Amino acid sequence: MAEITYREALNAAMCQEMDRDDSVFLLGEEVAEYDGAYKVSRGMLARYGDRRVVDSPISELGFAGLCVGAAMAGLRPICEFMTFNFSILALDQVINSAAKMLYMTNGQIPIPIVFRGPTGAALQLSAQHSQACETYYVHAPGVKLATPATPADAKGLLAAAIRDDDPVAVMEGELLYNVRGEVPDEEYVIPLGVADLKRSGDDVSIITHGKMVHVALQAARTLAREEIEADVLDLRSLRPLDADAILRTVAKTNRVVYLEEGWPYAGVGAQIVSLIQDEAFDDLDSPVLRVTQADVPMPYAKNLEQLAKPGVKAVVEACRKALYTAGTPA
Amino acid sequence: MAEITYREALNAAMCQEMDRDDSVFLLGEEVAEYDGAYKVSRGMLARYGDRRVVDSPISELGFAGLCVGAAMAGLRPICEFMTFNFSILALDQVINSAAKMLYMTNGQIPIPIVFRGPTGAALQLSAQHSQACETYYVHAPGVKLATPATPADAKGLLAAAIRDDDPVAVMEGELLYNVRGEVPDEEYVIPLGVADLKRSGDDVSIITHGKMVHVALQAARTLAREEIEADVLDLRSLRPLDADAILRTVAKTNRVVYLEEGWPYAGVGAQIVSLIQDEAFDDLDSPVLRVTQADVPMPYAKNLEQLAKPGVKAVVEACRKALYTAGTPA
Amino acid sequence: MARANREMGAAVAGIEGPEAANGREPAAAAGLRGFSREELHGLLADMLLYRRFEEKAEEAYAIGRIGGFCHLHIGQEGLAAGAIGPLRGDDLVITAYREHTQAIAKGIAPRAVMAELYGRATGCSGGRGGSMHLFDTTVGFYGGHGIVGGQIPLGAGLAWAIRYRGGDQICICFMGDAAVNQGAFLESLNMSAVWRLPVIYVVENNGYGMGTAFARVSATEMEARSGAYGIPAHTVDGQDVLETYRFFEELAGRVRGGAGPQFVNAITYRFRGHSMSDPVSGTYRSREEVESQVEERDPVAILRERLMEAGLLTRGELEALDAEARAACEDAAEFADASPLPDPATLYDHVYAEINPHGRLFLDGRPGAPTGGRARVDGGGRHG
Amino acid sequence: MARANREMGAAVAGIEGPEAANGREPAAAAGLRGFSREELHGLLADMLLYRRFEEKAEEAYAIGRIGGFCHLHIGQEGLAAGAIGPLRGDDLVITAYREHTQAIAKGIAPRAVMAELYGRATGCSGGRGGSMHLFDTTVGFYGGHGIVGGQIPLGAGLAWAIRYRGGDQICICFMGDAAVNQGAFLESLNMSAVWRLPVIYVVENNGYGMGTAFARVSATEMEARSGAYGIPAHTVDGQDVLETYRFFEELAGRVRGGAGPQFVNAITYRFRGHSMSDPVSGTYRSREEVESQVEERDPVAILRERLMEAGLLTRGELEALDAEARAACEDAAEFADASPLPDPATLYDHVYAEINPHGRLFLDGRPGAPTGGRARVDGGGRHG
Ligand SMILES: Cc1ncc(C[n+]2csc(CCOP(=O)(O)OP(=O)(O)O)c2C)c(N)n1
Ligand SMILES: Cc1ncc(C[n+]2csc(CCOP(=O)(O)OP(=O)(O)O)c2C)c(N)n1
Ligand SMILES: [Mg+2]
Ligand SMILES: [Mg+2]
Repeated sequence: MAEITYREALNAAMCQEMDRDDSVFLLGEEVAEYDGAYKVSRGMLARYGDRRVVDSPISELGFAGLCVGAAMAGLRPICEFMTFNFSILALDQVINSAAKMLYMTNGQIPIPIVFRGPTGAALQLSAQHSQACETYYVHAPGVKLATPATPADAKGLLAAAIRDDDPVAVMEGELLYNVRGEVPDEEYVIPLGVADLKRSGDDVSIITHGKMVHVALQAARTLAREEIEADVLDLRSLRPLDADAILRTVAKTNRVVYLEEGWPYAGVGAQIVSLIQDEAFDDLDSPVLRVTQADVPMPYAKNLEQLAKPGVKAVVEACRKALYTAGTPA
Repeated sequence: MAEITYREALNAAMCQEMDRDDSVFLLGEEVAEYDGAYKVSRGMLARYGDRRVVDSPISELGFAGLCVGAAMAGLRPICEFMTFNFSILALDQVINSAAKMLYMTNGQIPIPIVFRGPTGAALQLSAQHSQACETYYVHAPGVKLATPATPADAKGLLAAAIRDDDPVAVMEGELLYNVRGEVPDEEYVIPLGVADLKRSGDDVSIITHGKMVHVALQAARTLAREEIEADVLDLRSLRPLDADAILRTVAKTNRVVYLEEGWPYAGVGAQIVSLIQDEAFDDLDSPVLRVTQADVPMPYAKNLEQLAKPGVKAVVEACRKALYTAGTPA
Repeated sequence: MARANREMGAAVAGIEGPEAANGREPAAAAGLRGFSREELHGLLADMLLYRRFEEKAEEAYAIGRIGGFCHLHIGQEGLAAGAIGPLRGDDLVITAYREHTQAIAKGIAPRAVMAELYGRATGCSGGRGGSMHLFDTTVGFYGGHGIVGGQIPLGAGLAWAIRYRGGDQICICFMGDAAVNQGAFLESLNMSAVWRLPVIYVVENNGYGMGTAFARVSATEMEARSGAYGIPAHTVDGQDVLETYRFFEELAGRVRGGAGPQFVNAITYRFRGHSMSDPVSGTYRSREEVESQVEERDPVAILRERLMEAGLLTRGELEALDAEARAACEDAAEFADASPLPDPATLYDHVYAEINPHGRLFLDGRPGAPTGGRARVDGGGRHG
Repeated sequence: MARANREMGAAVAGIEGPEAANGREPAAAAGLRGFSREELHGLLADMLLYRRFEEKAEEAYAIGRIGGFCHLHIGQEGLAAGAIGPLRGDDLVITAYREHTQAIAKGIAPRAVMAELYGRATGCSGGRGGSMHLFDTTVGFYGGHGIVGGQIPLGAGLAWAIRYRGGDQICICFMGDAAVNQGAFLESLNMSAVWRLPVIYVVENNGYGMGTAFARVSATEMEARSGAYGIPAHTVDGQDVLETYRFFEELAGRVRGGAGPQFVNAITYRFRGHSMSDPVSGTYRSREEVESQVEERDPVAILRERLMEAGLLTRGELEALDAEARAACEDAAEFADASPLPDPATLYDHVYAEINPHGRLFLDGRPGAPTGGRARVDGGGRHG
């Protein structure tokens, strides 16, 4: 077990799978000669050659579709979007080709593809480059979605995604690439659909995914100073969704905050709220609260950006509110 | 007040607005010479000429973007998608250009555009042609969304959308085009953001939008035979969202079913549940239930399609369940 | 594979060389060179089958047996026979939604196609796809796609996979004339050219995208569209099935040999409305135009007349072939009609190839929806 | 408008005709014909301003005053001066994210551009846009777009609006060489050609899209890309600002006169990394390549040397012009630095131009978010 970065862990997962299966290849903008826009594929061109590590033109719709076509023929493409922001251009191929193909063909044509890249905001990249794209990928059935938060999860979930016979989006975080952590050296796969309790507490549940796990943990540390102990549940994959783990933490604390990076309307959190109130109605002592990006496009200016992003303070306040320690709920 | 079809009402709204404002024009596939794929623009080419009623190539991303560009320069385009299914190809221009433009420009460039066309399933059109697209249009702030269910609403809401200074998606229904109803002959505009109580009852609230309003009303009639009286609230616009009307009906009946045509995960209903449990937690006697399309791509076969669609029976059952008349909740 | 796709036999005596009857080769015979009588009859039989199949579908639609959108290929059969005919069984074909006869040409049985149109469990897509989504990977037919232009990148991807594995198959990717205005066309052709993929892009140029004449949405001729990527453009008369067959036979061989991607502008005409709900003629094209095309440019009639003129087909033979075609379509319809609807219990099958043992994949909480925690590996899965 | 965009004055004596000093026209002077000394100095001053501005931005980025992505135009200034210079004030320009100097060229004050890079309320986009999203409609500068190719349909739309209103303005739509591989390129050029829109598409062909040489993602030369739509292609040396200026002056006139859309392949080179976080050279281009371009193909140096050789610029004059440029940039930076951040209370402003009196537009329920039911008509609204 070595301490490596999240970036290196993703690289390790791709190499692990490319070593065991020749039908896996990596295609995307700048993945080969440039070693990846964020250097996630560093060294892979040298290791696997330009048959399997391929620089594409800036043609998101086209190269995503080409990868889906290759998957139709039985290959297992890893299609890198430089960021998921740009994948909106490719969404037709994701939804209308990748997600619906198996069903339309009555099970004849599985699409074992991975779409991966960073999602959400980094720092001051402004409106068009700072969008969390989860909603666009979970809404349609036929796609799975994983959101690793730590280096170990990055390796294990990406490996699982590559082995999965369905389209899996793996959403990473630009701000996570340098995060370090212990990662198993040996073959490592984390099954999709298993949430991870990243911290245990009895008073309130912070449920979240992806990059926001770190914000949740920081909030939990802050709350601990006030003797409020939070469960921090990292969903790890949004489809399949570990409903049991969600219901377990709700039953334990009876108070829940859902934290996500994206916008509120029809966000992932909305679905989690719907699930909880439907299946654990009597377990709730107060409404499930949500912390999201402000319902505005991401502004560039540092101060506005900070205001727009969901931060530790907002999570702490939401937890307090869930516990009624901030007075009566509005 | 004449009885006309939903299709004619949409046509009347466009003509009403094109008569009063030369900056309004209609562009899309087959809107001119062919009178519209669904004949919504019948006669408009003859009336306004090919400067203002324009057939486009099959280039959804391009013509949506061209319309946004024209709006940047101050025109007020009505951009018709033959169906919203095809607008997934154009989503980048909707989200990254139309929705974010005003914000990125600090208010310099409003985008007074209307995107319109049918959404959701008609009959046996199979997976790629039967998708309800609301989630893709409500998630990002910067766009408004109206979903007229009746001829009168079609005229009033489309007129309001054309006059609005922001991008407004108007989602129609292929199966609604022939629906007839009373529509004011004179200038008629229904403000966005005002839900309409299409039926009044004290026992349970069916909240819904668009085509599903008719399913809800039918379900309400069925329930009435068992002396269950349902409020049927038609949201009419999903952004702005008439939260007050939602909270009113919840306070009245304490039991709610949200009905929508689309898929469940991160659907509109998820957001409505989130809103209700957050703001009317103590008003709820039972969980808000949701009736949606089955979480599968739309199958072609008649029997499977019927199973996949949300229908009267499912709504009736959900209402009974909300009232505990179907036994204890699962 | 269609019936025409058989070994090229010896050429027919009598139309072989300039030494034909009375020293002059008859005009009709000129186009027949290189085909055996058996092959010629095979091609005619194929096209008759396609024609009768579409007529049967039209009938079935009229009485409500077929639903949804249904786009007939009537008038364009020369392309199904002439472009797909010369392919190998392991070559791949992908196309749009006007694909009934193409599916048959590539080898899907008329029964399986008709049953799919009927939405039955015995259909080639199990009744889930319908008219626009016919599939059978065992014969290399990859659909059946409904988003205009959506199949173009997929076709490039199929060709990518061939190249990746070092195979010598090729892929034909069909599209309508209106599809070349989709951005996917640029992106796919460009990548195909850069990576020299073994793919032939074929425009079935019937002159119209629904009600829009190509010239109203393009400032150039079709042939101009592929040069931007350095892909050679070819034009072929799709109503002349023999020219088309020969052309594709030669071109497929070259692509198989490494010639790189090709672009074919195949001139044809749609004899019916865009789909079943559209009139045959209207504001966008006159009745006269359609009538003259039907009169002069019917690919079935052209081959039939040519064979008769050359003395290679008797009226009796023609009637026999046609009766065979009609019988096959009748049989297909009866088969479809007698076939069961898909089992309602299968509603949630094939959404995912792999049902993960943990977590919930379906979020609608409906009875019948597979719930999480249950390890259920679906039959469609090909996990190795 | 940049300073070069002034009335064309009388040509400079001494470089006017073949009767130049000692009967032979000096090589350097040949390229100067048609420009007055004042104009030449104006162009040089413009380019010096652009260069110094970008250097200042580079400095400010290094010390954390500017954040996010920041793409410098250093090496490509000839295009800002030469393509935008000849435009009228009411012509429109739209471009991608490498647009600082283009914004200045079209008439946004360096102060407003720098303040935007600093994310300040006084920036041309109020600090909301940043480096990639500069806008000022009062001078006809329509941004500043970050999705590669996203501005191409928008540019067609601006031109559409011109034509719709019967105006005689034109629109220049810039893009990088990599953007021509986006489907939006096909769709926009095709529509522009069909509708004969008054738009000039200009590729700033610096040879690379990030780390990818154009030849690695295209099987053809850039000039081949517009013929598919019947749009004339032109090539211009963007490092020669005088050639560029003359070329665009002429072409803009023709488009204004109804010549229809045009495509310009402007050859240039990026002297810095793709953005501030990328090295100048690396695996994709050698240090030697960059050095030789900087040495031989610097558009500022080329004009400067040419003017000096022709005796139209003294070292003193050059120093004065450069000092002026530096001072303007220094001033811009000081202005930006002294400017306030946007008011946090404005976070929710300009999401919508029209806050509907009914219903809720914002769903985050945060304190500060405008709630529904409150009629608040935003200043940005232009409701007539
Ligand atoms: C992206 C998209 N836009 C619009 C449609 C609706 N539509 C279906 S077929 C068609 C015309 C296509 O014409 P063409 O490509 O020439 O093929 P043809 O029907 O003539 O075979 C249109 C507009 C669609 N299916 N997909
Ligand atoms: C759709 C999209 N894909 C990818 C990116 C990331 N990206 C930003 S700039 C760039 C290279 C563009 O190169 P080019 O068009 O030649 O312009 P240049 O940077 O050379 O000015 C890439 C890939 C993006 N912004 N948008
Ligand atoms: Mg056509
Ligand atoms: Mg470039």
